[in-house]
Amino acid sequence: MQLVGTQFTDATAIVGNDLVTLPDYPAEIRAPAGSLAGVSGFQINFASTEVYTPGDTVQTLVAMNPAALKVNLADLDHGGHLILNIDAFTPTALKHAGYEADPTDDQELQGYHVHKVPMTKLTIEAVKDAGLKPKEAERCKNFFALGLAFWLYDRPLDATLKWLDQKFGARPQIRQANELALRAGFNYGNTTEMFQVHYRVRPARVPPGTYRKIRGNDATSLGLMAAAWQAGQKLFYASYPITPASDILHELVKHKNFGVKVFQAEDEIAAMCAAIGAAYGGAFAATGTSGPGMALKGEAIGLAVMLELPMVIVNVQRGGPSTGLPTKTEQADLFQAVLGRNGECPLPVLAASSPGDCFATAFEAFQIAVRYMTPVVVLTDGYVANGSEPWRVPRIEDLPRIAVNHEFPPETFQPYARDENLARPWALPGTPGLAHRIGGLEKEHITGKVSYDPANHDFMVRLRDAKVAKVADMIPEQTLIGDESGDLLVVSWGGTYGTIRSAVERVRDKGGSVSHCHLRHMHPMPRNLGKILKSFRKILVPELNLGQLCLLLRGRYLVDAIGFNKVQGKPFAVAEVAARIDQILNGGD
Amino acid sequence: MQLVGTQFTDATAIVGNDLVTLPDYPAEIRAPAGSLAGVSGFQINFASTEVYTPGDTVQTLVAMNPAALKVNLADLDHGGHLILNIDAFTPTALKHAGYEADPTDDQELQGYHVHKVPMTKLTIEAVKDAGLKPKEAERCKNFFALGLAFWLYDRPLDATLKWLDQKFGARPQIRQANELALRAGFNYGNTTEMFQVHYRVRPARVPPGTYRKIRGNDATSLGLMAAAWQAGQKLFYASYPITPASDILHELVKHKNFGVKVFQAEDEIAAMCAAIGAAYGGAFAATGTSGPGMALKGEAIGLAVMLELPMVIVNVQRGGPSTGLPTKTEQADLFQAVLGRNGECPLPVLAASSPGDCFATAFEAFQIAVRYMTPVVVLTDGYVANGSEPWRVPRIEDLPRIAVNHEFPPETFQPYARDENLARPWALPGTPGLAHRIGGLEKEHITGKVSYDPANHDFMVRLRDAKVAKVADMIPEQTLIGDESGDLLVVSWGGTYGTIRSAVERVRDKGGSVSHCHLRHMHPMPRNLGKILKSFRKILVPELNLGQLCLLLRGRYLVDAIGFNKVQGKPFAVAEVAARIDQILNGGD
Amino acid sequence: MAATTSAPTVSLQPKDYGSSQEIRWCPGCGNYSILTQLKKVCSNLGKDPDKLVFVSGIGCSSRLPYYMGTYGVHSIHGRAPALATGLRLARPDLEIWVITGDGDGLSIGGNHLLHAFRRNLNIKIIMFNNRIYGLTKGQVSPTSEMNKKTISTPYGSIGAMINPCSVAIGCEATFVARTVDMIPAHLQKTLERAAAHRGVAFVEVYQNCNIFNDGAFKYSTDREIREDHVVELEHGKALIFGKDQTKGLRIGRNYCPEVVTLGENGMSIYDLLIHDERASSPALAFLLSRLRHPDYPEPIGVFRAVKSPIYNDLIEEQIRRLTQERGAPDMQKLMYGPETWEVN
Amino acid sequence: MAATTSAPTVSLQPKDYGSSQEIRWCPGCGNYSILTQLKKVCSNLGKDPDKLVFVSGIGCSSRLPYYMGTYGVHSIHGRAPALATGLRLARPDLEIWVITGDGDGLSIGGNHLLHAFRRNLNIKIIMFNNRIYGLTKGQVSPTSEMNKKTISTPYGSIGAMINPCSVAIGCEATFVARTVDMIPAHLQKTLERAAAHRGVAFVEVYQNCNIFNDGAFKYSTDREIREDHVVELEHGKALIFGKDQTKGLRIGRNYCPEVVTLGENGMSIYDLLIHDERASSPALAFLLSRLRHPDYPEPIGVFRAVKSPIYNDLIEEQIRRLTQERGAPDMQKLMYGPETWEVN
Ligand SMILES: Cc1ncc(C[n+]2csc(CCOP(=O)(O)OP(=O)(O)O)c2C)c(N)n1
Ligand SMILES: Cc1ncc(C[n+]2csc(CCOP(=O)(O)OP(=O)(O)O)c2C)c(N)n1
Ligand code: SF4
Ligand code: SF4
Ligand SMILES: [Mg+2]
Ligand SMILES: [Mg+2]
Repeated sequence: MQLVGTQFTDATAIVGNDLVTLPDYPAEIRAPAGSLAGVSGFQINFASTEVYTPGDTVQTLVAMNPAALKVNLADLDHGGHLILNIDAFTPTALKHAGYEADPTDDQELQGYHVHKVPMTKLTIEAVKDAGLKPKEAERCKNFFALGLAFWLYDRPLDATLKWLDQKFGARPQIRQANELALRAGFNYGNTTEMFQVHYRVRPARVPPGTYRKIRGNDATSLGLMAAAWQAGQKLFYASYPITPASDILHELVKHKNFGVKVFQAEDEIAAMCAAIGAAYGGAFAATGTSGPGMALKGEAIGLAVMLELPMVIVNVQRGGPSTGLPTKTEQADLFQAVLGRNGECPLPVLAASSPGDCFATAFEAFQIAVRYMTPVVVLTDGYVANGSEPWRVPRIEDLPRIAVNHEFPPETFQPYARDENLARPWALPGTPGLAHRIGGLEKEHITGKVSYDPANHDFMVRLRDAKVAKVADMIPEQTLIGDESGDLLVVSWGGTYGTIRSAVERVRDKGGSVSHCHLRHMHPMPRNLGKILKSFRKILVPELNLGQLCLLLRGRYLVDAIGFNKVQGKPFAVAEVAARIDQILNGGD
Repeated sequence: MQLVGTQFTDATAIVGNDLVTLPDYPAEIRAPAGSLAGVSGFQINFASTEVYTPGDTVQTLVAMNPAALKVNLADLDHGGHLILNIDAFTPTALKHAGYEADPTDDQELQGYHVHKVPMTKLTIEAVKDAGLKPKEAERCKNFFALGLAFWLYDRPLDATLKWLDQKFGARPQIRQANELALRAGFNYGNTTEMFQVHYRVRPARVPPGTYRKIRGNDATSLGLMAAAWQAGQKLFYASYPITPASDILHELVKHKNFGVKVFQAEDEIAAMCAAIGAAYGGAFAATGTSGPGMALKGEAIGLAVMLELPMVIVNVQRGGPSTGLPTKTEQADLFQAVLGRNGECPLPVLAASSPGDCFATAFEAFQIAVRYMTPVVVLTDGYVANGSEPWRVPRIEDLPRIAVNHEFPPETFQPYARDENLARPWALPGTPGLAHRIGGLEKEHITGKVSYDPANHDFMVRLRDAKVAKVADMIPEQTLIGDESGDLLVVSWGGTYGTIRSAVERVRDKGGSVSHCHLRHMHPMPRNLGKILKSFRKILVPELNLGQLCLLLRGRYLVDAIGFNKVQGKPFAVAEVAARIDQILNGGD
Repeated sequence: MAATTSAPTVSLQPKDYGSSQEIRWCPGCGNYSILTQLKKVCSNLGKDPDKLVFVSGIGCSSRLPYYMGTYGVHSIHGRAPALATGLRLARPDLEIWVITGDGDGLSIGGNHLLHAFRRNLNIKIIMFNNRIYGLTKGQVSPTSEMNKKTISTPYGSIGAMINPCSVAIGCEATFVARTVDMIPAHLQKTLERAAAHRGVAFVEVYQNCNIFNDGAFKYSTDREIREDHVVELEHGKALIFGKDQTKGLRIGRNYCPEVVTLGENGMSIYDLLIHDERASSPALAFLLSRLRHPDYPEPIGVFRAVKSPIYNDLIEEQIRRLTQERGAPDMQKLMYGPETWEVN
Repeated sequence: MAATTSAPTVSLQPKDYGSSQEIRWCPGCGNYSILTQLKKVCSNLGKDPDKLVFVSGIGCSSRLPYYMGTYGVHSIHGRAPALATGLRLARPDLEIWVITGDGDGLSIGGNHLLHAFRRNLNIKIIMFNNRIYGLTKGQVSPTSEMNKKTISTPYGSIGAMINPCSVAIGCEATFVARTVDMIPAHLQKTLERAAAHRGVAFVEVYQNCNIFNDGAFKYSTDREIREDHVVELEHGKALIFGKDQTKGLRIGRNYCPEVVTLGENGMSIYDLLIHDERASSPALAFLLSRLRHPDYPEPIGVFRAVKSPIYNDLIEEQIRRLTQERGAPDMQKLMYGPETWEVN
């Protein structure tokens, strides 16, 4: 299902619609087909206006078996289209999915446009010339469904056909059969008179430029690479596989011809330490993981803070605590990123707001890291990382260059001297005359020697804090969507951007006095944020956690922000956020 | 030096003075004698009134060599007594300590009562009958110094003589020599006319009872043991050595006859996991460490939260970040304890306020852990852990019993069912009929089965949060020292108790409108705390960090608390806190 | 501990050791066979399910505890041996099995295994070695062959493979064995031997991941060829293998193992290596663990099985001794410490 | 990398490799001797101090980098090999030495060592084995003898001791050696061998902690007796030892090593084991690593030194190959990805 979902997304991007996707797959590798736990879903929202979310509900649901129907029916709009592979609704399958009676004959489906399609039979029939074994032939039914969807939404087949060429070039039978099934599905839609409507979605109005479809984890990978490229340096990426961050590893390892060095470490601690070693050696070093791995890295991140070396640490957040819900999304690692280490251990934290935004966020993280000589944490989440959207590809010449300096006159060199950004020199081993020793014990200001001096420790703790606070000099002022003051400000961060923005716009369109402030810079926060917060009567902070940003805003700015919290392993729905906004504007609490 | 400091402390406790000590030793095992880095100090404050701190400055300083003089002179009160082992002020030693000229002949010492005592020579002379080798004989000079101090402050020699018997019973020559040196020092004070004053400090007025002197880490050990004892259960303690927590391990391992099982693990992660395994098996399980080790335990603490098993995690805080200042004190791991894990991962956090209070805190931690089926973090710090004070020993029959239930009817047993405290059943492996599986994936309410259901996840996240919040039902209401409202409330936590209390009392004695609120319960906080905070015009939060409690109070209660922060690896001085209080009361900020 | 038990009154069938949880491994996965044999072993040995605890880390393999109707903990990645250690020390009465994978046990968790081995804790450790990360979708593992193409090594892996049995032997393990998912009788026998060992028992199971590393152990499972590629270790027996049992292993020059053909060059069974699983030095076991396909037949069976002091026994022993020496514990006295004084 | 270097013009003396930092080890500590020899080796081999990096964990031993006038990182407990791995991969031009202790390397850090070994990274790893935790004041270590009384095991330790060389050999290390702090010539020679090895080089140094474990290796350092308790390994030479060189080692029955006296029972040098550090199987090296005082003389010298593909070479090789195949990298093209469309 993930595969055909991706194909549909590609085709949709190419016709120029704006789109957002929400893949949803089980934690098991091959969960038993037909069981509720084994249902693999793929939701896509596309429109000719800008879209920010995968849609709260769906207008068309394709259910390949009873289990899929059971799991997803609740999301289908009343009056929506329900396309069923009726061949799969056998008594056994129905029982397996927990249906007492056949729902296709039932009340339950009243109010939907139900289309019963014998997809298996039609597919087998369609592909019979390809000469596959029956099992293989049957497997082509997903492409039949895809063809049907393409017809329904008027998508071109070309990209998928091209993809089939690439994918199954070596197995022409399978390639051919999938094409046959795809066309059969498309044609089925075309020729049967089953469908009352045939949608046509026009290209979205978006800024001009060259667009591509991009997944969040791929954008993160490109952002890291582009930063190294813009500095004329090499990227080093150390990681231990973990859902949903592994795809960054899988992507970066492909690009050895860019000089990218990828190291699959024995665990997350080793990955973090290897990144430190590489950064010490002068590489653009990064590491990526998810919450549990982030927990393991904590001690070594402390070392990176003490050594004051630049590197980027990506946390693709997932459902927690502990192993939690590994394949689901959540925003509950903010505290961990900002406050979760021993001692006073400050570092900058950024959060990406959408798949495409992962690029800019990763890029900016390196800009900060190198300028301030500090590790930087980038928070994305499962939703942003696995989801995809059209992305206007920046022109490389429009990206800023990242200045790196490793040269210091040996006569005056001091490893913990400071420049105007309070950064210490990035002096590399191997450089004649600059030999020095660094480590995790407290350092003497300027000389970098081990120092147990009480006043020096106090000074250095405050210096590290001031250095990170100074990052606020570099980052842009916080912007708003909506008026600069009013009844309600909705403050969000990270992957909820699209939903919250849609919800706020929906309420604004009805005349509600509400604005939207979406944070990328979690630490330090933009200098003007306090002023913004104080310009609104009420503040609402919707988060996929129990109120982490909310507590930080309250503590820092002493504003009575209230939380709107959902911890279900899935994104907000626009409607629920809009309803909450309405409620507050109407005086509720 | 640590050894004779301890002896002096013991003798002082026995004469019934209240006392507080501050040992201060280098990070090196045997730092080169005579170097500044090698100076080992021991500060003690004792009085006939209650004392809460080791004293900001000292009245009498004994310097055994030039380096000790250099490091400690700044702490000596003007007009204080300075006792020098003049034999050690050789040209080489002076140079080694960085003195250009001999300070004993210098201006620098004007204003002090300087007593030059040829301690080495006198000691060698005194012990010559014991027949030691010259090196050994010379080593007795610390006991000469101790004898002198005993005379000066009118302490009895008996306890030290008894201790010498025990310690050197097998080596009668050394025993005898040390006694000779001790007496020689005492007699020297008695017979020479060097000293103008001879102090006599009367016993302190403290509540009646049986007292002993206790070090913080020992009190923690006893508190853990007493909790298991009061539950009729066995203590299991897993730990990996780390300064300043190792002494808990060293103490507990002695008590195998109590059935205490101590496991020195291969690292902190293993120690944490072993504690989880033991708790699962029904032991009263605990683990102890310091900041860097705490960082490593983070992931496994998340598992403990998910498994909902009772255990106690002790963090003896030290100077950070990273390796930081391993032998110095700090309070900068509060964020880490309360917020430093992936996902929404709440657990109760307590902090001990003095060496003796470590007992009650550790004990209470187990009470909470078992009643609410949750891991509990206990924060102490290097100052509290290594320091000692007189402690009124509780009578075992006055300690509460801790009820433990492992029996559940198999017919109705559900591993994630809840009792009135929202605790799940502590069902032990090996029990017939209760076999069940637990793990780090999200659990279904009641059944404990793995569940990816969105609504269940949200429910469980909130349930775990509510359970920990419910601990506030069990803990006492917050108390105050001083009036219930006024101009200024000083809020402190952990090991700064004594200093802050003294400072507040000092200002109150002068009529200042200031009260003191000292927190033990860091999470959840006492139910009445918000009300207390709102009863004062201003709130000051002195902490040995950059403002961690301060941020939490601001965020939770929306009060404009301001911080007073010192991160020097050492406690506050009463005077500096009092000065800050004065300043605020006088309208400063 | 409060737990009390009564022996099961009727003997249990393999299925009685299963749980009601739906099994979520891929169809065709080698894990099924291991699970089946494990239940059979429990039944054969008449184990009390309430006394059994399965502790695992994270990975496809580590899901096993959910499928046993015993006690179980599905812990975190790599840490099962550490958790089992605490449980073992707290509870001498239980039987504890650790289930781990090649990634779980030898990548992130290698150090805990090392220490479980050297301490000789009385626990069984079963490693499902499929030479790949299954659960996270096919990355290279420390037991993957050099040059292996995986999603994380598209141009071939570059780290040498580690040999789980060599590691165990090098880290002082007292029982080390290897078996194969698709040779059920041998698997069963080997698990039974492990169950019988007092001390730490390590079993490497070659396990086929038919999704991400299909056929990795074909040479050892394919009936056509396996007898030429596998040699079965039996204590006191010569190392003979091959379809017609004409091949043997001997120690050649420089302490190097050699494959010889019986009958050729005057080779007879008396020239062959005799297996000694009880040798006090682990050197022979180590030598055997180094035999690798395709240069040599790979040994399956028990490499090493020796008696040695057991950590958890020794701790109980110390407690007993100290309790005898010091008499009944007195908490109040301990709290008073060496010296007290009274204030009235 | 931006770093450029010029070869040192004059040859440097050992002292030129020292730093100005005051040394803070206890007087009499074995670490002094190791530091001295290390500087001598650098001088003998004409190393450029600016190309040397010493990376350590935490412990008394791990303070060493501060005392070298080279580049250095005093990292966190147990993680030096991991940090060195990243540095190694980023910087093929540097010479990297990891300094670790028995606790740092084999307690908390065992797993990183294991993986550094199996990857065969080109780094040198020197383990100062004093069989105790020095810095934290004397707790038991994984290399402490059974039954050892320490502050954390007042009634005797109960976990078996681990053998660093056995572990290294079991984990595929390509160079494994042992030497002793108080035999300076041997120490120097062994460090020079390690320096010359391309790939991972592991050296265990017996090191006396005179404060917490004084005399632990007396049998190997005491001139009176050491020749009877230590056997020096030399490639291609028979294993002979003893004050008057009359004792030898051979493989006896059941592949068990035996001590024999030359001349007795017709034993001659031709019966003895010949050391082969280059054997492709690590079995012989492993067997030798098991020889333990007092049952056997303990071998010092190089157990194993073999050539094998080097992780960091292979990664460079892959980069070279891919770059050749694909031509100059084009970042813009990569960003465009497989499919783009224009919006005007
Ligand atoms: C701390 C942490 N890091 C990474 C992961 C992701 N992860 C889960 S299982 C696994 C590897 C599984 O491989 P293996 O142990 O061989 O088990 P298999 O699935 O092959 O049976 C990884 C990397 C995790 N769950 N936790
Ligand atoms: C995470 C962490 N845990 C524990 C410690 C405390 N610690 C410092 S050194 C050390 C052991 C040192 O032993 P070893 O490696 O043998 O070095 P030695 O001092 O004997 O040379 C320990 C436990 C630490 N610094 N960090
Ligand atoms: S991914 Fe491999 S190991 Fe995991 S269940 Fe599927 S076949 Fe088995
Ligand atoms: S404690 Fe031991 S190892 Fe550490 S410096 Fe002192 S003698 Fe050396
Ligand atoms: Mg595997
Ligand atoms: Mg050591």
